[in-house]
Amino acid sequence: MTTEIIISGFGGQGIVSSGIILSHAGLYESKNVTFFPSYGAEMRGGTANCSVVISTEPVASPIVATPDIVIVMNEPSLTRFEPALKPKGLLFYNKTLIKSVPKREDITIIPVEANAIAEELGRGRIANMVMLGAMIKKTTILKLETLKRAQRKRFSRASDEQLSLNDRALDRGYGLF
Amino acid sequence: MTTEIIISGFGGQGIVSSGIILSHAGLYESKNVTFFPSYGAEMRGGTANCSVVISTEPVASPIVATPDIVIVMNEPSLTRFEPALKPKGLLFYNKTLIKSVPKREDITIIPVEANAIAEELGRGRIANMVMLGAMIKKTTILKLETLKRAQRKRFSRASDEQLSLNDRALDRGYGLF
Amino acid sequence: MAEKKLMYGNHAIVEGVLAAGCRFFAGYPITPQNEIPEFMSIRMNEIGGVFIQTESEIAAINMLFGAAAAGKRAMTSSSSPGISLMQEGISYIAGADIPVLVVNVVRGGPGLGNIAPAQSDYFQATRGGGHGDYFTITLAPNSAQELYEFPKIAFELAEKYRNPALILADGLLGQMMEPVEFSYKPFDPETLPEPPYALSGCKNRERRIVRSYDLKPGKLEAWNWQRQKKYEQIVANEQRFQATACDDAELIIVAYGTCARVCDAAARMARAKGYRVGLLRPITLWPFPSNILSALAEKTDHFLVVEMNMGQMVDDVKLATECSKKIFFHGRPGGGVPTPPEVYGKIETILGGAR
Amino acid sequence: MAEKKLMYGNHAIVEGVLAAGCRFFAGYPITPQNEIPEFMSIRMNEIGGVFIQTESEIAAINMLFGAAAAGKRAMTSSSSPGISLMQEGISYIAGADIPVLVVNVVRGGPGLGNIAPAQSDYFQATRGGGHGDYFTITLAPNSAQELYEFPKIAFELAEKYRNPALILADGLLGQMMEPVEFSYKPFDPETLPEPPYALSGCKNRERRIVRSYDLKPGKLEAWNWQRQKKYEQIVANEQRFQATACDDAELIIVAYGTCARVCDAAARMARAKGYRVGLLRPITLWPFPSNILSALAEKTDHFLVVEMNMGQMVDDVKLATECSKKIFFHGRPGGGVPTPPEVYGKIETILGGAR
Amino acid sequence: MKQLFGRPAGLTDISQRYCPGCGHGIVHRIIGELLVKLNIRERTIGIAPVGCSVFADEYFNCDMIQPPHGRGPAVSTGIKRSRPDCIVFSYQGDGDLAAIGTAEIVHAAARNENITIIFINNAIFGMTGGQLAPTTLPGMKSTTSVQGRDIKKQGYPIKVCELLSGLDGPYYLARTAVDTPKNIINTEKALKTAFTYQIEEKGFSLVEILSMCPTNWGMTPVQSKKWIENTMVKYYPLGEYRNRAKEEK
Amino acid sequence: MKQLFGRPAGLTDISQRYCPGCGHGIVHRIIGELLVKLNIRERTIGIAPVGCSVFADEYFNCDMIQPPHGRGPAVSTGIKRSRPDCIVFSYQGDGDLAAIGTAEIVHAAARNENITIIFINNAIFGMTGGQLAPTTLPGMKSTTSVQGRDIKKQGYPIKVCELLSGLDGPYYLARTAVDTPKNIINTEKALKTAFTYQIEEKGFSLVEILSMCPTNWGMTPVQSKKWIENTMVKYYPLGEYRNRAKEEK
Amino acid sequence: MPQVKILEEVCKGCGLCCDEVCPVNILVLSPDRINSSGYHPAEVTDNSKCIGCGYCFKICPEPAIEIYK
Amino acid sequence: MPQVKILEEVCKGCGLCCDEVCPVNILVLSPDRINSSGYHPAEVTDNSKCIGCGYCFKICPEPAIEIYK
Ligand SMILES: Cc1ncc(C[n+]2csc(CCOP(=O)(O)OP(=O)(O)O)c2C)c(N)n1
Ligand SMILES: Cc1ncc(C[n+]2csc(CCOP(=O)(O)OP(=O)(O)O)c2C)c(N)n1
Ligand code: SF4
Ligand code: SF4
Ligand code: SF4
Ligand code: SF4
Ligand code: SF4
Ligand code: SF4
Ligand SMILES: [Mg+2]
Ligand SMILES: [Mg+2]
Repeated sequence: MTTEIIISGFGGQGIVSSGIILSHAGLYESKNVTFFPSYGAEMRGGTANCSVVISTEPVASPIVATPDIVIVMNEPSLTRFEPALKPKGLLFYNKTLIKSVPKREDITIIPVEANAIAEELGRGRIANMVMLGAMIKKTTILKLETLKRAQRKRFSRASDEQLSLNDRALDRGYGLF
Repeated sequence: MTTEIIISGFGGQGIVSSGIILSHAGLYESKNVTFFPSYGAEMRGGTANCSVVISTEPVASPIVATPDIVIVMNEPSLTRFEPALKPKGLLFYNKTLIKSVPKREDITIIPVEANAIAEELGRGRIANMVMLGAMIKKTTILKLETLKRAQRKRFSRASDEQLSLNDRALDRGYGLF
Repeated sequence: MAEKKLMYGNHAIVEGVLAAGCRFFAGYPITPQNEIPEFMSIRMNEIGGVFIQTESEIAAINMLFGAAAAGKRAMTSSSSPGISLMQEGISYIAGADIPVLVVNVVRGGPGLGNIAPAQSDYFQATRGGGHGDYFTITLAPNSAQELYEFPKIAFELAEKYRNPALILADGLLGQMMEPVEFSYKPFDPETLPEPPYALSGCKNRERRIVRSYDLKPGKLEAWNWQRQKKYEQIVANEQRFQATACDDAELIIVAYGTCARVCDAAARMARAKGYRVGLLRPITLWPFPSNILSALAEKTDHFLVVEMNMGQMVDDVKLATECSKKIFFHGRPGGGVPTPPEVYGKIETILGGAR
Repeated sequence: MAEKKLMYGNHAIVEGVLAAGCRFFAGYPITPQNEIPEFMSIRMNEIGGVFIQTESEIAAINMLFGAAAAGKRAMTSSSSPGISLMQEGISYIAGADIPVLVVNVVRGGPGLGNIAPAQSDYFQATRGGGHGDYFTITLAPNSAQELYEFPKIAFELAEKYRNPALILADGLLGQMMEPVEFSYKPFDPETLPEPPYALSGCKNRERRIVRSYDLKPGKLEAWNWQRQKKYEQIVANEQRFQATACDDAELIIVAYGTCARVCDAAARMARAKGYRVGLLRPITLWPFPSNILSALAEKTDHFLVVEMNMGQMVDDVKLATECSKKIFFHGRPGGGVPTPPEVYGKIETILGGAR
Repeated sequence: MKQLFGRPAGLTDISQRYCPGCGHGIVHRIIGELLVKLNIRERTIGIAPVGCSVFADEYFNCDMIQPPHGRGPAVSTGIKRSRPDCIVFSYQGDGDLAAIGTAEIVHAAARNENITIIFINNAIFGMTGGQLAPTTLPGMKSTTSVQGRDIKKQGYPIKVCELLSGLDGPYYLARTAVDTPKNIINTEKALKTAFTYQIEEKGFSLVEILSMCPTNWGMTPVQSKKWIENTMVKYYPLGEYRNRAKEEK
Repeated sequence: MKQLFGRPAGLTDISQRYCPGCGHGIVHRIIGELLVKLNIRERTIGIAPVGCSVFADEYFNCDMIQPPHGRGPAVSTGIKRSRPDCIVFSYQGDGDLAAIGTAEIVHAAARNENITIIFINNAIFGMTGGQLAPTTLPGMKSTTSVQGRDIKKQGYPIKVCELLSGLDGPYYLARTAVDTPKNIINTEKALKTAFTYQIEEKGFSLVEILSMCPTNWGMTPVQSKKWIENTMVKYYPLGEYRNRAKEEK
Repeated sequence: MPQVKILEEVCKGCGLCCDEVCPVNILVLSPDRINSSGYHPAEVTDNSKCIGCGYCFKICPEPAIEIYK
Repeated sequence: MPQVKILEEVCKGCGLCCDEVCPVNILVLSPDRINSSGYHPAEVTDNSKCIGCGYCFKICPEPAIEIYK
């Protein structure tokens, strides 16, 4: 079983962190994982994206052309990655910031009020955690507990408060469905 | 018919000029010619040599490994080029400056008091002309008149006086045998 | 088995280099390998090694020349344009028979090109982009794990043969994260013996000269012949490769680095459809694994070379198989990365329609 | 027929370049090509062209990039180490599709090597010493006369295909004197039309950009494919060679430049002894004259490659002949120049004893 | 209604890829204005460097070329010598000009080459992600000097105007900044002077401009501008370092 | 009988390939003496440049390396950082140091790298046959400026000590000459100072030495020495350009 | 009276024009508006105070400001 | 009295030591002697005047001079 994921949004929306957390979690669950970020000049101008592959076999190509799952955090990302999604794929989109509506009919579209919920929790920047929680609930590719462990690995220098806030955001996302 | 010549001596003894004069002369007599000087770092430390090929056919290699004729103007050149000469080849050496005596027995050895004669003419630096005169007389590969024309080409900016002195040096060499 | 750590490919190189006992890095930033100098600057500081961000790639390769001539394991890393600038220096180092490690995280070219992954420096790496007759031992890893392991192999080969070694990666290998196992015990550089050419002050010994020139007639030629002997030994002894399902294959893909991973996926797709498809992955690009290819050519009819360039390795495959088989090619230049379905499509076409 | 003039090879290049309408030279001294900049400085001063002695070879190639992008015929010359330093620049120029002329008067390598004649930059010249997928049109003259004539051909090819062109000479060709005939009417550079890419100020037209990068996904790849088309055309249309007595040959020598002259003498020696020996002289090294070789391989059994290097052209001969014949090699690296008797000896050995 | 201020015709319409608050954009605007004001747009050839402003070849509304990293002065020389009637400017960052391109800038200056160099000193390698530049201040952090620049190991910053002042060649050398309107106006003046000298065939001019890189300084744009005012300017004093026209008077 | 003066043990017995009257030999002798006097021969690594003194790797009686043209300072840096206990000197000509090697010397100086540079300024490319050097005087003839250096086209000479004085990095910079016994003695002093500062780990030192190239100047050795005295020294004033030790006092 | 026009879609919300630059202090980053690139653009609080000095324009990197009269 | 020794085979006859260098002016290029490299070596005309200052040695590029006491 191989799951290919693309996550995309503005710089500052924690895109890279989301990818790395998923990868750590995959590793903790003894899966093969690769993570591949956009890099360099692509980063200028404020958008970022990354590819994550989680698989029970050794991962061949870490670049994802036709993802099984797409998570988009802002408008331009929707435009860019909706078309790439595999037929029957899952599109998670940040309904708070994205005003357009996804158009494809051969995919499953999952709106998440990620920023709204994050703001509710007191910190807009953890919208990515809400998204991750929602995503693993819907897909069951990883366990909530592993994700919590993985975010603690990623933010090893963060305050306890921050870390539990992240947990709560994951929970909120997880609890959406 | 192809004649391969090496001329060697100190820097300042007109080695390169000798080679170029021979080449011009060859060209004037409608022969194919190539001239190849030693160059670069080899020149430091005061020795210079060049290869001249004069031929009725197109010249293949302009580098001369086993010359038909060797002209040596100083001691180190004798040491270096005597062994390279073809069996039955001609070795012209500047007896005024070279105290050793050539050793090979399968070649023709022609001592020329080049510097002594040049000094007699009032200018040690034209020893090379004496040598050239002697060489073409012995070998008949080029005509005296062509050589005179060629030296005027080479030293086109020299004084008339200088040019006729060169002619006289050629004559003296030519008249030696 | 040691614990696995999720790491960037570029960070894996750093750990591999340090574990190999190298304590000298000089380099100049360039995408997509900036994480190498960045992480190296931190790690060298921690363990007391030398990290120099140089004024240019030219300065970097020449600092390497100095450090390696002084007997130390020394490395630099860069990406395509920077590696081009190092060609004179690499030629000097090869001409002076000094071992160094150069990492090229290749990007799309020519010129400024782009920063996407590429393999278009294959020619440069395998037949001396610099002047003169020389070769550089060239390794092509295809995972973060190998990025960790190959520096040690590279240094050992470089020192064994007194020759520069190259690791040819690409932007994808450098930028991605993968689990890495620290699979061997790090060297203590103090335990490495002083090499016989090392400049270290002539106390209690004859003075030494490191140089690449000899103006005395014939000497440089003789030196080149001597080096040629060494190259013949390397070609005889050091061909490395990974062969997967090649034995009864009707088609063998030849691909290295990132492309080998893509082709691995494509080969699996093909096998699932009943095609007997093998994968021969050159690990050393120079010496090229000709022996195995020549053996495989005896029983295999189709070869497909896949590269992220215009087909630079094709010549080597042709030469290794003595032009006895038609060599197919699928490639993408300028930073294009082939996908498994793409390669699978090619396989299907070659082997004649779906099964 | 015009009068012949006795000239240094290096001076013949200068006259050839000027006759070709080039009025821009930038270069840095290096033996054995110093006579080029020296004579060029005098001649450019006489005819009102630009001569710049640069701070380095890197500056030289980049000034060339500027001048050529401004629409002018522009050239530089150097020798092996200096050409290595230009690899990044050449890659940029190739990547920007700009025509320039680079002359390499090759010397013994690798490293500082020596200043004797050599051909060991063949790989670098024929398969892009710089990074990325590109080729440079490469001409190999073998006489002062050709040194005079090839700059014009080189500029014309470079401009026709918008690609850098190289002339590969060697210390022997540059340093020797031979009679030269000024065989064609010099161009007036004023009559050359402004090329469509030329930077000249955007008055009355769209502004122009000269560059070698494209970061937009897929664009650089497409550009490379386009360039590949051009390369295929060059390979199809521009293979040049000189074949001597090849038709009924039992052995064909393949050699270029200085080596071709040596081999010409050797072939004559061999024919005098009754051996049917031909000489195939590649004039373009890239594109390599594969068509003729492949045709000749149908009827000839023995091929002997002779080079002043370790056998860099052997691969190309093998590929051109589809590895159908055993290719013999005689070479001398590091500034060694083969002699006619040496090559003759090799012929005798191959063809089996004296006749 | 008349436009008092707005996008100059010397810039294209393409929206610039710089980060918010980046100083490059301010300098671009000034150059774009001068191309029009000095009526040279149609005979100008600009050089975009390798660096964040590599895309400048799309932004300036004149002929442009993109050379190898650091080689702008050499490419400029090639162009200017072939087309002396064209106005040639080379736009360069501190990595480009003061690291890899050191030889080329020193020699173009020594030759008093009749070109104009616009030198953006943001004390960092912007494009590649914030590594130490030759101009990074002592103690300043970068991704390759995470503890701050240690002059013992990484040496002293290079002050380009001061360095080039050691040459007889250059005609005009000045340092300005784009942190405040006042300094921006001075930058406008200095750049105008630089281009004017080229038009008058006086020779080499270089304007070093202290410029914000909020992204790699890890600051907001406003913090960045204040950091120039309070810290950077002290290390890199503003002013004219060479003005042969004034000396000649 | 005691030898007062004679070939120092810091030089090998190999006879030097320089032309008669070449200044390189004088400087070699001084270095050879210092290697012994300062008791550093056995821990010194010297760098021979590409230039007439490429053969210096055979002349100095210590470990030697021969790097690419102009890259002596980079090679020195690599050695010194790997072997801080060794004394490292880079011997360079004006083509080597001030043309192709400009970036490397500027940055080694800026880093205050703890090495010693011996810079032979003979105002010409000696090895390659007398082409224009960055230090060739205005009006001076060379094989690539047969009418004499024209500052309009070839620009102004580079005065290396003055240029490097624009950097904060270097610890010691001095210019001397080897035309007269007095100047030779000053050269001995300056070189001793330079090596001593390296031993004391003070950092970068460079001694620029005006030196005869009779061959390419087209003069006799004696004329050459007088030309330094009468002409060259005026253009390149002798003296200390930087001595941090004195400033520190 | 000079008219200040902010090109909202061009503005990157850097805030340079809003900080000690405008002599009459009439520029702020919009707390609520957000453009399609995700930036909060600058806003003019009271155009009537504008003296047309152009400082805001001069410091704007895009430039995302136009001033008319 | 210091003894000046010229190493004739090492001397390249450059003449540097012979011109305004020796305070007592006792060095000249030999007009007649010629060494095996073709140079006229320097000669001491009157060693007794030598003050052992070493100037000749210092300016000799080879060095082809030794001074003893
Ligand atoms: C030969 C080469 N080396 C390195 C690079 C990578 N590189 C791109 S931009 C850059 C430096 C950018 O810094 P700077 O010149 O200060 O410009 P900024 O981005 O700060 O404006 C570097 C090192 C390259 N493209 N080519
Ligand atoms: C990359 C490279 N470019 C050019 C050369 C040729 N070259 C050898 S020495 C030299 C310059 C010599 O001049 P200088 O450094 O002043 O030393 P000098 O001979 O005068 O002592 C040059 C250009 C080279 N060997 N390598
Ligand atoms: S990284 Fe710095 S210099 Fe580059 S665009 Fe962003 S702010 Fe500007
Ligand atoms: S050419 Fe000049 S520098 Fe070189 S050895 Fe001769 S005199 Fe000395
Ligand atoms: S023009 Fe001047 S006064 Fe008006 S808004 Fe801008 S800065 Fe303020
Ligand atoms: S300076 Fe420009 S980009 Fe920045 S906030 Fe003001 S209007 Fe927007
Ligand atoms: S030591 Fe002094 S006095 Fe004696 S010969 Fe030499 S220069 Fe003259
Ligand atoms: S200085 Fe030395 S080489 Fe020159 S003449 Fe005197 S002794 Fe001979
Ligand atoms: Mg910068
Ligand atoms: Mg010099």
